[in-house]
Amino acid sequence: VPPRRWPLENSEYKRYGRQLIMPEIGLQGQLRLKQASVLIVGVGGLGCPAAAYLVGAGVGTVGLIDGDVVEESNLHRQILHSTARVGMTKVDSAIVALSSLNPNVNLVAHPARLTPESSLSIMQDYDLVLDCTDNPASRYLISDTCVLLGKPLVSASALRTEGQLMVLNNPPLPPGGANGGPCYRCIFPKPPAFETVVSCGEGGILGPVVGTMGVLQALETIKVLSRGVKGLAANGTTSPEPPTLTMFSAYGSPMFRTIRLRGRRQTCASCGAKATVTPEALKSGSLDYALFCGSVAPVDAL
Amino acid sequence: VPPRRWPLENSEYKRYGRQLIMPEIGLQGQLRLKQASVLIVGVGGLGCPAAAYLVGAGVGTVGLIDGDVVEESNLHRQILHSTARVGMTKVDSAIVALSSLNPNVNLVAHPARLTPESSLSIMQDYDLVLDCTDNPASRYLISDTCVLLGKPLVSASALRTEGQLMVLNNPPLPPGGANGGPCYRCIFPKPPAFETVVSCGEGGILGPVVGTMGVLQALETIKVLSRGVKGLAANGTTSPEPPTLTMFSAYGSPMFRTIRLRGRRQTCASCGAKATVTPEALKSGSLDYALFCGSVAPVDAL
Amino acid sequence: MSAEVEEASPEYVPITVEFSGGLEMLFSNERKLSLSIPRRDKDGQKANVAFLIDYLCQDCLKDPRKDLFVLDGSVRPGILVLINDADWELEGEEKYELQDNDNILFVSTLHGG
Amino acid sequence: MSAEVEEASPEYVPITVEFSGGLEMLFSNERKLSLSIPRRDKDGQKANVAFLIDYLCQDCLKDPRKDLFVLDGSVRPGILVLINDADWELEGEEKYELQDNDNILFVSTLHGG
Ligand SMILES: [Zn+2]
Ligand SMILES: [Zn+2]
Repeated sequence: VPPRRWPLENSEYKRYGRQLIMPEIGLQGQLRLKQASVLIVGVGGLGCPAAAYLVGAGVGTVGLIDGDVVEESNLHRQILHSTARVGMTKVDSAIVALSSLNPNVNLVAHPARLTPESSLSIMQDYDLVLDCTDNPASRYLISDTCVLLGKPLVSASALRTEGQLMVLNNPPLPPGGANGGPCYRCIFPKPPAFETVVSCGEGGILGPVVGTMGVLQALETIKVLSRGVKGLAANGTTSPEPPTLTMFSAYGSPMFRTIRLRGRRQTCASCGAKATVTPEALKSGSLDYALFCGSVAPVDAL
Repeated sequence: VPPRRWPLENSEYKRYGRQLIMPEIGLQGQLRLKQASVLIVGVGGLGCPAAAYLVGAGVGTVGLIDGDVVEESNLHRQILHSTARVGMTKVDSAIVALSSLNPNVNLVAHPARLTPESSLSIMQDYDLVLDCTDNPASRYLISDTCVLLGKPLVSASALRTEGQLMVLNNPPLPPGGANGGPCYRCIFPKPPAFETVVSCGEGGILGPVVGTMGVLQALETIKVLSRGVKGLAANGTTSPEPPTLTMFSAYGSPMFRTIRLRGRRQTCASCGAKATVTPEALKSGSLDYALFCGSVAPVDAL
Repeated sequence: MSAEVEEASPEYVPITVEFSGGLEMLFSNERKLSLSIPRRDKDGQKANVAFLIDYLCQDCLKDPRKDLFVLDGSVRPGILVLINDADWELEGEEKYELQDNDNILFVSTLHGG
Repeated sequence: MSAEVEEASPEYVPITVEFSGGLEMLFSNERKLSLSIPRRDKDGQKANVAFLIDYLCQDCLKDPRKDLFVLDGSVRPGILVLINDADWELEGEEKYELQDNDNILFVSTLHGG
């Protein structure tokens, strides 16, 4: 399909008018959003609000991947789901809500877990990926795949009363491209010990905490897309903003704190000049993410 | 109705388990949320996400007041509404979405504008108020009513790429109580000139910006309620946190900034020792909010 | 234009001035200015926030709508003035004397929702 | 316990240490400590972040699970160390020499969602 030559339809001017009239978006930005496709990995506490605002904003294609079904204990924070849809896959449940919010968005269902075998083929069709998952093995897998495919990654996490947000691999230069944005492995070269990883099920989670992080993921995604992610990757310019980690603490004072992060790590196994994370290694299963992260239940954790 | 003597039902332990197990909430906090009632004034870009997370968290009673109907131009950011419900009142549309998320919450519909004549009687039944409106006249009216009734006020606003958040009148001591939290008039004794007030319709608004502010309102509400707002008002202790303004700027670096605010202003017309904003003045209409704010279209603006 | 000196000098106070909430539009869309303000006004008094506001109006505010920033010699209602991230009313308002490396932020209140 | 001196002293560096992301649980649920660290270690070298980490383990970490904070003499994988709000890798990591009023933040990575 060739890119659209004409601006938006009348109903689109009406629906998106409030964001169109801002210089930060404009008609050009809105067209970029419409032509863009993003993949949301995990349709839980982060993925629900992120999806709602991206679909609301008129991102052309939104893919959703998750292998779980809706449970009652999800509903205090996973606001796209509903009591009547307990037991439905999270992907299908989210699509009910999202298509009723904005029927103009192309929603793509991937009701399955992301695995090292499937990640390259699933993620290659998207322009940008949101990491809305809940475990370290998935986080390394998604970051590695984003680096291999040259996609920016908007990553967030939350636990109890705290949250963290980073835009990674932005600009998404190939491995060895020193001016590319750092990847997840640049920031965390070694995974945490398995026994120190606390899930939301064990540790608890306050709904608006993970909700805030998910909405901020949608915001960062809109910022990257409306500036033109493809142009950024192609002309190799550096990101307009140096990499940061936004830390949120609901009971902290102040609640938000911004940390300057390092750039790419030359020795990074994923994005460094001598990267060992290759498409072949990924697909062959020789990179055992679960083992790397010290888990005993390999792909189940993803 | 006497307060419940017994803890939660089984299904409530399941639904709220992830927040119950955190020391910041606990069973005591969850019971306080269940016994609490909050009024959300404005079911737009702020009110939609705020309501979703408060209903998700199990606040016992959530009142919604708004005089508008859903328009297509709302949908990019007002995520409780839907394309099929364009033309329905915002209050009714929100109730469809909220009751499907959590049928255990008592939702109270006020499909009308808040006016100086109605604000005292509508707000008196609630424990806490969220200001999710979009104009200065409403903001002064809501704050004045909260001071008169002794209710904490969680106030947010957003425009274009920026947002602001304050918890006001917390603790909600009577006028003259110097240790009470400042009210909106303490911070802004004089309203802005009418010609400088820009609405989201004129200036534009990015969905996740107002969304973030609305989710943060839900968070601040849960923090106040789970600590026990009634106890706070009764024993006159000062707020655990000094008053702050959280400023958000989507394209700023850092995105968030926290400002220390002043305490109550002794000469405040609303919460000061010689307050001129009285229930009688409010009800009689002698306080013309629209005129005070320089508008020519008085109550219509509310 | 003002010189953009960073280090301390006997004659100038280096400060940062920021605008937010739409006020930046009056200042050529600059959100952050690094300024060096004379330490003393023409009467020999130490430069305070009132002096800074005058200075901004004369040297930085190119927009003809100056009355959207100041009115009757004072900052317009609806604009918060923050000195080092605190409401200026905690610091002495217009009489606060500028110190090296102070951050003065002018924020227009937002009302949308 | 360390003395909580605020002003500069010839013998101690006053610093702030913070914990976040769950690490505070190892430090008696204290999120923020005001510490005064000896300026020199026992070999006369200037106190650096490595020295601080040792100091924290010996003087502040009462929890028996010390290996959740340090492992093989170094901060455990999954913990970010931030010096004045910047990744310590931008500042020289463990060799960074502590300055008066530095803020050192230890953050545990979160994985939930
Ligand atoms: Zn890397
Ligand atoms: Zn007041």
